[in-house]
Amino acid sequence: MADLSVKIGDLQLKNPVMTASGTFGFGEEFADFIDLNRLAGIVVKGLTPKLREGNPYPRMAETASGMLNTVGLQNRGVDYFINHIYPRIKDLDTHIIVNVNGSTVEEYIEVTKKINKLANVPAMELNISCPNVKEGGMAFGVSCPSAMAVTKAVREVYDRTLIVKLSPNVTAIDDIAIAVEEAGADAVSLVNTFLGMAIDAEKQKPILSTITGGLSGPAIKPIALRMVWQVSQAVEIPVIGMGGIMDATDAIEFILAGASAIQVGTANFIDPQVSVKIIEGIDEYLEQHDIDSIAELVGALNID
Amino acid sequence: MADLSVKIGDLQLKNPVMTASGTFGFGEEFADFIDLNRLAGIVVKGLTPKLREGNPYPRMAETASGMLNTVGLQNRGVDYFINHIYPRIKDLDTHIIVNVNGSTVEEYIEVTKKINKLANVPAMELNISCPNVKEGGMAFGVSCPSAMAVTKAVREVYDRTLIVKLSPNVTAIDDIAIAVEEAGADAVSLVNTFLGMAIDAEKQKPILSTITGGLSGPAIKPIALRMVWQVSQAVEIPVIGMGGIMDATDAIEFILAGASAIQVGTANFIDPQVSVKIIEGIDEYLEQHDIDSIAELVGALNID
Amino acid sequence: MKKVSDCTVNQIIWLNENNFLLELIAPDSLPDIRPGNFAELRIDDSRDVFLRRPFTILETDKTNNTIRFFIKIIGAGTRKLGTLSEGDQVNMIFPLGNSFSIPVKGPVLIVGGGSGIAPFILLAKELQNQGIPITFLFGGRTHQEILLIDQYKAFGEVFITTEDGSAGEKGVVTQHSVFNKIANYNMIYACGPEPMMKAIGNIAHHHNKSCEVSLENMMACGFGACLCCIVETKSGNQRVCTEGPVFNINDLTWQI
Amino acid sequence: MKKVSDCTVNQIIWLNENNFLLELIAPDSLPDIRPGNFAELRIDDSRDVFLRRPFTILETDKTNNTIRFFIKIIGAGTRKLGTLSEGDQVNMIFPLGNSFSIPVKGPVLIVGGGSGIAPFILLAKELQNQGIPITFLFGGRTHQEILLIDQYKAFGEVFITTEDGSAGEKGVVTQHSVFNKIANYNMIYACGPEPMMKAIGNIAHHHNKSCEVSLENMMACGFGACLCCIVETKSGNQRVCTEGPVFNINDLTWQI
Ligand SMILES: Cc1cc2nc3c(=O)[nH]c(=O)nc-3n(C[C@H](O)[C@H](O)[C@H](O)COP(=O)(O)OP(=O)(O)OC[C@H]3O[C@@H](n4cnc5c(N)ncnc54)[C@H](O)[C@@H]3O)c2cc1C
Ligand SMILES: Cc1cc2nc3c(=O)[nH]c(=O)nc-3n(C[C@H](O)[C@H](O)[C@H](O)COP(=O)(O)OP(=O)(O)OC[C@H]3O[C@@H](n4cnc5c(N)ncnc54)[C@H](O)[C@@H]3O)c2cc1C
Ligand SMILES: Cc1cc2nc3c(=O)[nH]c(=O)nc-3n(C[C@H](O)[C@H](O)[C@H](O)COP(=O)(O)O)c2cc1C
Ligand SMILES: Cc1cc2nc3c(=O)[nH]c(=O)nc-3n(C[C@H](O)[C@H](O)[C@H](O)COP(=O)(O)O)c2cc1C
Ligand code: FES
Ligand code: FES
Repeated sequence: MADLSVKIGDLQLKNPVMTASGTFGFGEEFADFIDLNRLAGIVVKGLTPKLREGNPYPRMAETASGMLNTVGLQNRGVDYFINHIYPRIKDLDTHIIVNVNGSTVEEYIEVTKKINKLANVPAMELNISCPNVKEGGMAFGVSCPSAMAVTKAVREVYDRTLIVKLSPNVTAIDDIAIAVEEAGADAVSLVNTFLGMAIDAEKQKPILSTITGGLSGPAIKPIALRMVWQVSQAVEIPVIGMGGIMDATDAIEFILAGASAIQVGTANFIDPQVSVKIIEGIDEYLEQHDIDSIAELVGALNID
Repeated sequence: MADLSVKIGDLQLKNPVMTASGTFGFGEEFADFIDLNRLAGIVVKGLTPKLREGNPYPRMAETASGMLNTVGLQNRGVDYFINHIYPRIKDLDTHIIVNVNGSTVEEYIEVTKKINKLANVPAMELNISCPNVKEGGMAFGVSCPSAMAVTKAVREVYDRTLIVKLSPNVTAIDDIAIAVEEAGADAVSLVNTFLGMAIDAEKQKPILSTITGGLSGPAIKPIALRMVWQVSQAVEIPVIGMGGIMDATDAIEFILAGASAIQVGTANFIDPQVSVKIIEGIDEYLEQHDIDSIAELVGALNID
Repeated sequence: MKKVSDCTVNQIIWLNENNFLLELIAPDSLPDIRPGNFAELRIDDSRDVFLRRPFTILETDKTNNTIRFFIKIIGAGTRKLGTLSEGDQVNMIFPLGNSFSIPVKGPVLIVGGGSGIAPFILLAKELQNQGIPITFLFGGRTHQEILLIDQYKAFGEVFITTEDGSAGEKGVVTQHSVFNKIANYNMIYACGPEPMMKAIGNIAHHHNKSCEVSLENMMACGFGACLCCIVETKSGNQRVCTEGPVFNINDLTWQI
Repeated sequence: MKKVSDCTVNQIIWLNENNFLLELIAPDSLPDIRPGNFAELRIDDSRDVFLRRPFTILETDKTNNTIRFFIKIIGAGTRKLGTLSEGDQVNMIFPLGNSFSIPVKGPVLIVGGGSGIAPFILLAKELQNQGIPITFLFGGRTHQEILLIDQYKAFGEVFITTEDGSAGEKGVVTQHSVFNKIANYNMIYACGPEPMMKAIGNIAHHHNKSCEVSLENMMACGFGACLCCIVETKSGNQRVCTEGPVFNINDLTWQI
C-alpha cells in the first residue's frame, strides 16, 4: 500500500479525497453506504449565520453530462449546526471542514468565529461565490479586491487551516488565487459551479426557479482541470481540485495538474460509494505505476 | 409554413440557422450531405492575413458531452481565400460570412479591408478571442478597452454588417458586449470556446499539443445559454447564439433566451446534416405552437 | 438501512405501449420495505441520462428477492429502462423515503390519478393485514390510462373515472360520486398530478379527513444529500426524498 | 460522393475476445469504394462516446450492399459496437479519405502490424485484378494478434512475425527475412503503429522504393471540416481524413 497522505496547511489528510460542500450533506446521509472514516475529510453543507430556507422549487435541472442547481444555501444556521449536528459527527475519524458563507464580511466573520471554537473542525472553507452580497450584487469571488478583503478579515479571526473556495466565473482565476494567497489563505479549493441556465422549450420557461443556477458534473471537468493547472502555477499554497470528478482516473488528472487533494461533488449523487472507490482506485494506480507516495504525483504532469 | 426570416443589422437571413466558424470548413465539405442553399449563412473558417499552419498534432480531445480543440487558426491566409475559395462559393444562395482574425489591430484591419471589397460577403464576424495578440498575451476579447479598441478600428474600415464574436472566458460578458456595441458592432455572436484541458492519466501528459484548448459541444450549453440571456438583456443589437446546439429544441432555447439567430458548431461533426434538420425542426415547432413568425419567439422566455 | 445493490432484470411486462412493469432481483435478502418507499435506479450507458431516476416500489417478493416497478415512459431514461432484457444489470439504491401511516381503523379511500397508482399495492397489502376496508378510485384521460385494476380489485372496491367516459364515470376523479359518501371514510390517500392531489386535499380538508399525498419532484440524489427536492411545509422547506415523499396535507402550505 | 446512411447490422463475427468483424447493410446501392477508404460510425446512446469513430472499410459486397469492418476493442466506442446485434441501426458516413495508388507493375510488399490489417483486402483485390503479385507480411506480439490470414492467403504469399515466436519468425516485422529480397519489390504498403511504419518507410527510402502508409489519427469529423487530424507534410499540414489517410512517405516529413 502506497503512502496516500497529503498536507494542506496544518491539516494532515490520510488520503487526498474529500467530499464537496453541498453534495454530501453532513456526512450522515452516506453512513448507510460507506464507512465515513475512510475519507480524508467531509466538507459539510454551506453554513450561514441564520437559518436560510434557500430558493424556491424547482432547484435542479439535468444537462448534458451535468446538472444545474439553485439550492441557495439552504441551512439551519451555524448555531443549529453547532448544537445539533456537530455533536453527532465530531467523533468521526475524518476531518470535518465547515463551508462558511455570508452576504457581508460581517456575516462571514460571525460564522467563522463560532466555527473557530469547535475542537474537531480543523479547517474551514471560505465560500466566496455566494451570489447575494454587499458589493452591488457582485460576488466576493469575482474581483481581486473583494476576494482579498473578505479573506483578510476572516484570516484575522481564524486560527486554523483556511481554505478559500474560488469561483470559476472569472476572467483570470489565477489572479484571484494570488489575491487570497496574499490575504493569508492556507489553501485554495476550486472550482465552485459555473453559472448556467436551462430552458423548457415546450413551456417557454426557465427550468430553475431562479432562472440561472450552478453547473457541476463531468461537463465542466475540462475547464476545472485547466483552472487547477493555471492556479497551481500561480500560487505557492496547496490547491484542492474539483469539478466533475467521477472516478479515480479523473482524480489522478487533477492531482497531475497540481492539486494536492481533491473533492468529489456531484458524483456522490450518482454513486454514494464513489468517494471510497476513488480512494481505492488511486491506491491501485500508485501500485501499478510503482509510485511510493501520492505526493510525487502532485503537479507531475509531463509537459516535455 | 411559418415565417423563419430574421434580420441581423442589414443582413436579411432566410432562417435563423447559420453554421459556426471552424466547424463547417468553407461549406464545400458539406456539399455532399446537404443543400447548402437551405442555410441562412455559412461562417467560414477563421482567416488571418498570412498562411498559418496552426498548432501541432494532437489537436483534439474528446470530453464528456464535448470536445477540446487546438486547431490554432490554421488557414491559407485571406488572399488565398479571395483568389481560390471565394470564387467557388460566392454564388451559393446563402450568406458567406468571413470570420476575421489577427494578432494585432493592424492585422485585423488588413483582413477586414480585403474582405470589405468582396461583393458576396455581406457580413464579417470579428473573432476577438484569438490567444496570440499584442496586449501581453491577453486576448482582445477578455477586457472591455481592448475589445472596444479593435471593434472601433475595424468598424472604421468596414461598411457592411459587423458581428463581433465574444469569448466566454470572462467575468462579465455583458460588459464586453456593451463595449463592442458602443464601438459600433451591428451584432454580437457568442459563445466561442471555453479554455479547457485534458490529461492522459496513463501517460501523465496533456492530450493536446498546446496543453489547453477550446471546449465546445453540449457540455457548455447551459453556460452559453446563460450568457446569451445575460447579453441580450444588456445590449440593443441582435445576439447570435451558439454553444452546444445539437437539435432544434436547443436552437429554440437560445432563441427564447434572446438570440435572433443561432450557429451550429460541433454538432456538424457528428451529423453533417444537422443544420438543415434544425431548420426543419424550428419550422415544425412554430407550426405546432401556432406561431406565425420566428421573430415572435426571440427573447420570449416567460419569466413570470 | 439503505443499500446500493447491483440487481438483475428478471422480466419486463408490457401493459401497453407506454407502460410496463420492471422486475428486478436483488443480490441478497430484501431490507424492510414500507408502503410509499421508492428506489433510485441507475440507467447506464445512456447519453441523455446523467442522474439516477426515482421510482416507487410497486411490489416485493421476499421469497425470491424480487422488486417490481410500474414505469411510464416519459423521456430518455424511462425509454431506456424499457429496452432492458432478462439478465441485464441495474444498480439500485433502496429503500428510500418515508411511508404512509396506517390508521387505527377504516375504511379508507385511495385515489390515484394518471400514473399515480404505484404506491398503493404495498399500502393495500398493509391495510388488508390490519383488517382495514379500502375503496379505490382511479382516474385517467381514457381507459388506456387505467392500469393494474385487476390487482387492485383483490383488495377492495375499485371505482374509475375517465375524462372521455371510455371507462367508469365520465369526468375527473374529484367529480366521482364516491365523494358524496366522503363522510364514510376515515382517511384518504392520494397520488397523481399535483392539481388532482390539491383538489383531493381540498375535499379532505373541508370534510376534516386525514389525508396523505405522495409527491413527485425533480431529484438529484434521492437520499437527502443535495437539497434539490424540497417542498414548502409549515415547518419550512423539507426534502421530498427524505421527509417525504408522503406528506400529510396539513403539514403542507397548499392553499386549500 | 459521400453519403450519410442508416445501416442495419447484419452480423458480428468474433475473431477472438478483442477483435470482431462488423457487417452492415446499407439502405441503398453502395457508392464507389476505393482501397484505403474509411467510414465514420455513429455510436448511439453511449455516455462515453461523443464523436463518431473512424474505421477502415475491410470489404464490400455490391450484390447485397454489405460493408465489413475489422474492429479491435480499445475503449468505450469499440466495446459498444461489439454489443450490437442483428437488426440494430448504425449511422455511417462513407466512403471517406483517399486511397492507395496502384503501381503499373509488381510485385508489391504489403506490411501490416498489430491491427493495421484492415486496409489490405480491398487493396489486394484491386492488385489481383491488375495482375500484380503480392507478398504479405503481418506482425504481432503473439499469434493471437495475427488475424484474417486465411483471407489474405487467397491473394498471395503470407509471412508472419511474432515477438514471442508463437507464429512465424520471431521478432518484429522489420526484422523479417523478406527484407533481404527487398530489391524484388516495386512498391511497399504499410499500416500499423507509427514506429513500425516509420521503420518500413526507412527501409523503403534507403532502397529507393515507393512506399505508401495509411495513418491513424484522432478525428473529430472525418470529412475535412474540423482540421483536427493533421499530419505534417512537405507542403504543410494536411488533413489525414481528406488528403489521407494514405500518404506516400516521400510527402511526409518523417526523419527517415
Ligand atoms: C418519489 C418518486 C417516485 C416516482 N415513482 C414513479 C413510478 O413508480 N413510476 C413512474 O413511471 N414514474 C415515477 N416517478 C417519476 C419518474 O421518476 C420520472 O418519470 C422519470 O424520472 C423520468 O425520467 P426520463 O429520463 O424518462 O424523463 P426525462 O427526460 O428526465 O423527463 C421528461 C420530462 O419530464 C419531466 N420530469 C422528469 N422527472 C420528473 C419528476 N420527478 N417530476 C416532475 N417532472 C419530471 C422533465 O422535466 C421533462 O420535462 C417518480 C418520481 C418520484 C420523485
Ligand atoms: C482512418 C482511420 C481508420 C481506422 N480504421 C480502424 C479499423 O479498421 N479497425 C479498428 O479497430 N480501428 C481503426 N481505427 C482506430 C479506431 O478509430 C479507434 O480504435 C477507435 O476510434 C477507438 O474508439 P474507442 O471509443 O473504442 O476508444 P477511445 O475510448 O476513444 O480511445 C481509447 C484510447 O485510444 C486512443 N485512441 C483512440 N482513437 C485513436 C486514434 N484514431 N489514433 C490514436 N489513438 C487513438 C485514445 O486516445 C485513448 O487513449 C482507425 C482510425 C482511423 C483514424
Ligand atoms: C446541489 C449542490 C449544492 C452545492 N452547495 C454548495 C455549498 O453549499 N457550498 C459550496 O461551496 N459549494 C457547493 N456546491 C459546489 C460543489 O461543492 C462543487 O464545488 C461543484 O459541484 C463542482 O464539483 P462537482 O462537479 O464534482 O460537483 C454545490 C454543488 C451542488 C451540485
Ligand atoms: C474544431 C473547431 C474549430 C473552431 N475554429 C474557430 C474559428 O476559426 N473561429 C471562430 O470564431 N470560432 C471557431 N470555433 C468555435 C466555434 O465556432 C463555436 O463558437 C464553438 O465551437 C461553440 O459552439 P458549438 O458548441 O456548437 O461547437 C471552432 C470550434 C471548433 C470545435
Ligand atoms: S433529491 Fe437530493 S435531497 Fe432529495
Ligand atoms: S477529422 Fe476533421 S478535418 Fe479531419
